[in-house]
Amino acid sequence: MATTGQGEGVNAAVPDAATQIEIYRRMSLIMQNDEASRKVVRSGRLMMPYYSPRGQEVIPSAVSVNLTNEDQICTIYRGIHDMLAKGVPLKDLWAEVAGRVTGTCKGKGGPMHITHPASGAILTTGIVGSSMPIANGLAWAHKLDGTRRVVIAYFGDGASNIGAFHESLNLASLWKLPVVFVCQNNRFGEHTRYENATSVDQISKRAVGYNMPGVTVDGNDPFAMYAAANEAINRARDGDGPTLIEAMTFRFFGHVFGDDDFYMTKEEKADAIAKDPVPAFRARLIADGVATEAQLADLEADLAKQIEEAIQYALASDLPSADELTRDVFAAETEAA
Amino acid sequence: MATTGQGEGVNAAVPDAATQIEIYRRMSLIMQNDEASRKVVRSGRLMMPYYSPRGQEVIPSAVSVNLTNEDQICTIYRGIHDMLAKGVPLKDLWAEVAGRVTGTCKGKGGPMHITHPASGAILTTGIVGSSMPIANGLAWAHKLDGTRRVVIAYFGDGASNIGAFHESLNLASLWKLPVVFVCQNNRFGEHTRYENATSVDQISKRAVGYNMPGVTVDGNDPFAMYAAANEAINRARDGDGPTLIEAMTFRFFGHVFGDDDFYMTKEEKADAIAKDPVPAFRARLIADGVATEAQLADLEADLAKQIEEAIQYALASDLPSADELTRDVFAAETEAA
Amino acid sequence: MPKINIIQAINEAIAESMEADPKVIVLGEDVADREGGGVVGITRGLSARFGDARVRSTPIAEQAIMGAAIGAAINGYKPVAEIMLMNFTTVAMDMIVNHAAKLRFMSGGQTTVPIVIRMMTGAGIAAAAQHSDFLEAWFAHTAGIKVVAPSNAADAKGLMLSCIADPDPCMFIECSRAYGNACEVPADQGPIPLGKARIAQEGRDVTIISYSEIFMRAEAAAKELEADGVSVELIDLRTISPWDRETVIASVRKTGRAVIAHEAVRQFGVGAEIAATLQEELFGELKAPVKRLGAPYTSVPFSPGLEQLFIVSVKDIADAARATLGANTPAALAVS
Amino acid sequence: MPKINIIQAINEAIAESMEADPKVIVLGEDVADREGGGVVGITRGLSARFGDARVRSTPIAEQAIMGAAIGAAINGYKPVAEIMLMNFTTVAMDMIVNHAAKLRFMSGGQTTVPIVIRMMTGAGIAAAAQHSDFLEAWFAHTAGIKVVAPSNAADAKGLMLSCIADPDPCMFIECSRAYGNACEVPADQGPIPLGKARIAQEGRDVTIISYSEIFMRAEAAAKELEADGVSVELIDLRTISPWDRETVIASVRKTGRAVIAHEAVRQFGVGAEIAATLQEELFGELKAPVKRLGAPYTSVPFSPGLEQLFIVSVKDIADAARATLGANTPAALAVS
Ligand SMILES: Cc1ncc(C[n+]2csc(CCOP(=O)(O)OP(=O)(O)O)c2C)c(N)n1
Ligand SMILES: Cc1ncc(C[n+]2csc(CCOP(=O)(O)OP(=O)(O)O)c2C)c(N)n1
Ligand SMILES: [Mg+2]
Ligand SMILES: [Mg+2]
Repeated sequence: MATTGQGEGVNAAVPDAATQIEIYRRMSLIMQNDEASRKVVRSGRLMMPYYSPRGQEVIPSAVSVNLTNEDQICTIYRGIHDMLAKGVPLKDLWAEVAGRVTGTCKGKGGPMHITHPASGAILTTGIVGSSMPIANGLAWAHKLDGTRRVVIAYFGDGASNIGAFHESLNLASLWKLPVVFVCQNNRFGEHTRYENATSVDQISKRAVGYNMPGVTVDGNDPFAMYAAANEAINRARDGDGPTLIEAMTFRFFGHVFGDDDFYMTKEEKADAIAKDPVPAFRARLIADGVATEAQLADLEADLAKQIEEAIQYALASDLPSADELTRDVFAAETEAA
Repeated sequence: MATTGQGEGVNAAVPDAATQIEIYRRMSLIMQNDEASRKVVRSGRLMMPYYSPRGQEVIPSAVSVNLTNEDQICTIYRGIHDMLAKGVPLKDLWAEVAGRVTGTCKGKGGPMHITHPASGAILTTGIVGSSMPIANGLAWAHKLDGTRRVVIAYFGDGASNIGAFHESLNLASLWKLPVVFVCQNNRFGEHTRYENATSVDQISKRAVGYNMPGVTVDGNDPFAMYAAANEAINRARDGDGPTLIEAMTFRFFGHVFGDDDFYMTKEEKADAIAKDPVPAFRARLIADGVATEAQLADLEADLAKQIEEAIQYALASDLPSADELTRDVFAAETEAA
Repeated sequence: MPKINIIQAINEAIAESMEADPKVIVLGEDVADREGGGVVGITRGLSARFGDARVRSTPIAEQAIMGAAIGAAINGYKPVAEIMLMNFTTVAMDMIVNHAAKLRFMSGGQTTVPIVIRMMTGAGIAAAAQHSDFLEAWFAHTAGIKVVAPSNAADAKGLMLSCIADPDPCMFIECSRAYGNACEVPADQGPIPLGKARIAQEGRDVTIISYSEIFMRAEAAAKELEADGVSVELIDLRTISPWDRETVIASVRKTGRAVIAHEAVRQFGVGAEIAATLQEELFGELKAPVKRLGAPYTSVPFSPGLEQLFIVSVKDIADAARATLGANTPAALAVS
Repeated sequence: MPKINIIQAINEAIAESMEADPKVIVLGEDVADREGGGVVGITRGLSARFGDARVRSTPIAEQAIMGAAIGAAINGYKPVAEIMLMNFTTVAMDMIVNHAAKLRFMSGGQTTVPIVIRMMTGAGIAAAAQHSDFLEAWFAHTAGIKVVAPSNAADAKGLMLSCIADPDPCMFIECSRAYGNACEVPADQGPIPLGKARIAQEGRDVTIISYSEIFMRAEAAAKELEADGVSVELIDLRTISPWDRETVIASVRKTGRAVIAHEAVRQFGVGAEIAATLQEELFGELKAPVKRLGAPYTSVPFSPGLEQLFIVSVKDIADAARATLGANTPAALAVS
């Protein structure tokens, strides 16, 4: 049952024009938000570990256009793109990143623990591998509820070598859970090159061990990514169980802000950046007549404005008061020993 | 590179006559020791959780004849057969099982934690999956030492679903460690049927995910088991890395002594017992003219005597003195806070 | 009223909770009837009664079990998850500690994890070093998760009802040696509040504080001491985190003497927190140093004799209580 | 003598140990030079100097890392294994607790596990709830594993030398906030014995006991108190398990007052064990209740202001010390 292919078969779903523009809008949002984030961190206005998703814009954008607010995602520290693509409001997000009480989590979770249930963004975790077991549980609930809701578990290539990956894929397949495992393979885990950590050349091959469909797709190609996600999400919705998608991509700014990329060659980095998916898709939309330059420029300008407003909103917001330190430990505040 | 076959190809190694008899000797030892153990536990003379290996005699016997005392094994609570096949002396073993100070571990480890380095029996663990990561470490040491020593990691089918399995196979393949992963697939983990816990029909297929050879063999067939083990052990010795062997078998007496087997059908149990590998191999040895009935009867009688002596030795041995309770926590006894 | 033991009590509590709330679900290794309803039968009959969808046996994969429980809880279910033995929490600590315990806080109260983690443990059944540990101190030291350890059937039922109803994660520790402890449990036994200790017996001279099966030993020690004329106040802590500071402090304020006994290793154990609190709250009021009893700093040995020495005994408890009395012999106490 | 910081000190200790003993090996995520020699550079230069075989970067798989370390140790190596952050021990607890800590005991002394587990941790760098925990109390409560937490470079070097040489498993806790703490470390700095505290400063009125970066805060608090005329005896515990009972008890016997401060949550923390011990050993000799300081019962928050409130402050420590003095103001002490 497991297959490893390029995700663009004859029956591949193709996004319509409006969906293509929507994918691009989300990509542009992620890219511009990343630029703003790096600027703010560089300026020292905010202190946080910043894991740039720059270069990986396509993946969650093309996945999320197949989802509704009822569908859910679990992501990781490098997950701000996944959150934005899923629709977490910019203001709430920025306020959280700035540690403000107006943030999604009242400033207590921070960038590594963004949660916004209203948009289906349920979990951001800092522990490698841990998005997957919890995604299973969310999906189990949907199955018990008898709904057609699905869950996406995002994780990195490095995470595919940790025990939680294995336990999760086995259980999801066994219980036919409506979950899609999306591995964002950016070819590095921190400073370790894929092939120095992973014994198999394609992570999607591991799907064989769980009797689960597995596919490797070009995660920088919105059409391939859309098709693979669409197929997997439909399979999950229809009760036919999970899929493992390995989306090939690259992170332009290393592991964490400040990383100097010494562990990769200048050439491979330059090569990857030359394939920057955001301008490439932009050009294609225009070339294909799906959108005009002016239309996209407007869309981008609008996003820029929203981001700027969000930053201002965040910075103008209050910090949480001291009593928040011990609030939300339990439902009842009195019980802590 | 991964293959899933029946382990008896054209180039399969065949045990010579002496080796066949040695395999049978070990099988008989395990079977007779198991009978004695169940008798002792049933009589109440010893109190311990007893995990009978009856039915699984072939696997470690056919594996271990390919090993020397310099080679090492890690096994699990259901591992007395692995220990005996590797050459742990009966007296030391019985004394341990009886909690005596003359036991392999001074009575402090007990049946679930037999260790006897002189025979290469390094670890018996009670935590599902944990034999594998430690086997890797033992093997890493051999590789660093530049020797040709190999390590066998035994584990059950149920253990193939836990995280440690995944992490271990990935690392072993990546580092080309001289370790052989031998899964004793007896089709149940406690009371859970294989297919209710495991998403893939053959565990050996998981080898694909680690770019490692994987093979499913009839673990009740001494020739198939010998050939598969021989090939894998040679591969490991030659520095060509690990192998996953899935050896199909059956446990005749359920998970733990006292288990009433309600979770399996009478038929499947009867079927499995009808294929009892010990009398079958005995008959074959005689039919093939490899051994005579009298020769095997002598061998068996000798083993029976040794087992009886070991039991007497164990029961006549002293219990550990009270000071053993806090000894061996650290090398220096004074340091405990 | 017929007596029931702890196994039956927990089974009843789960069954009643499932009956009352369709969101209560059960998962773990071998928990469904097809697999026997649990190693000792705690969940027996539940899948037959409530269906296979709500009572699911799992692979041997504790991270997957806990993840499934946590995710389902976030989405509105109330999973009762079994980790067969407490030592196996070691393969699922990330899920328990970094996720279940912290998600309410990290999400600013948006996601909550109302799960119960049931575990069996305890020395004395020849299960040796990897299957016998009491690890409650680890979880008590972890903010955001409650820790409960009943000693008798009525408490087991009432506490399990509360744990399942609780909006936050609870660890429910079952001692294998206590399972058979039967008592009369009213058919309408309701929830017993978490965080409230039980004064099992009032007394004047010394307070003995304990929980789980060791509490049964404390009871026996109290009997022995009473025979000697020592009046013992006996507290079953029931909930270890958050523990009932008020009840314990009030008791020791009255008696002036305290002994704390548990099965876990004494060093850095639960007894330390209680003793440290008492010396702070009752400085100058204590008539003797607070005594802590626990296992020696070692692993659980297999050999049966050694194993018995590992576990705090009735005599250890009685002796410790006597030591707190010092020169204040029963005779002296009688006149004081 | 040039000053070096904790990063350099640990690097030197490992390098010297590798130089002296070919059995010393290093493993962990990104530890080799190709991957940068560790997140903060602790193992930088080691693979270049001692070869890729002895210094290996691993996949992100902490059970595999610990298993590799344990197995290699059983076969005669002395692995120094990095678990990048202390919270990630939660995915390797089985290996650490059920195996590394217990194998010597379970095997009756036949197999031993001389490994060092290095971990970074600590709040204050905006890493939030899953990357900042001090979990030393868990391991101190586990028989068979030593726990060390240096506060300065000289101690870091000497303790690391001892941990590597030690025949048993050691957890070596590095606080990210303390890495920069530089001091003069003699080129021939030798091993500092495990289990021995350091009296950093002698004093008469109150003993302050701490370790890791909080010790630096204790030092600052001591300065403040001295300025007020309070004479502080300052103890850096250095080894948390087994801790130096003799030194601590002797000091508090002299001063009659004690404050214990650590970063971990106060409840069921290391401070509890020390306070419980002191009240038992020094009953009637204490002039005030032993004070324990630690984090409040909560998770490490992200928001920087809250995060600072999470960590015990210099003022907290000074205030606690003053509280133990009660009516015994510095003036009163001066005449007593
Ligand atoms: C269990 C665990 N081990 C180690 C880490 C430290 N760490 C954080 S991110 C990371 C790399 C993960 O790589 P990958 O899964 O490929 O994701 P990417 O960062 O490339 O998106 C590591 C090792 C962690 N967070 N959790
Ligand atoms: C981590 C962990 N979880 C659960 C258990 C309880 N347990 C002991 S044996 C066993 C079944 C293992 O099945 P399998 O791996 O097939 O080995 P078998 O007993 O069949 O030889 C289970 C669940 C355990 N020992 N360790
Ligand atoms: Mg990556
Ligand atoms: Mg099995």
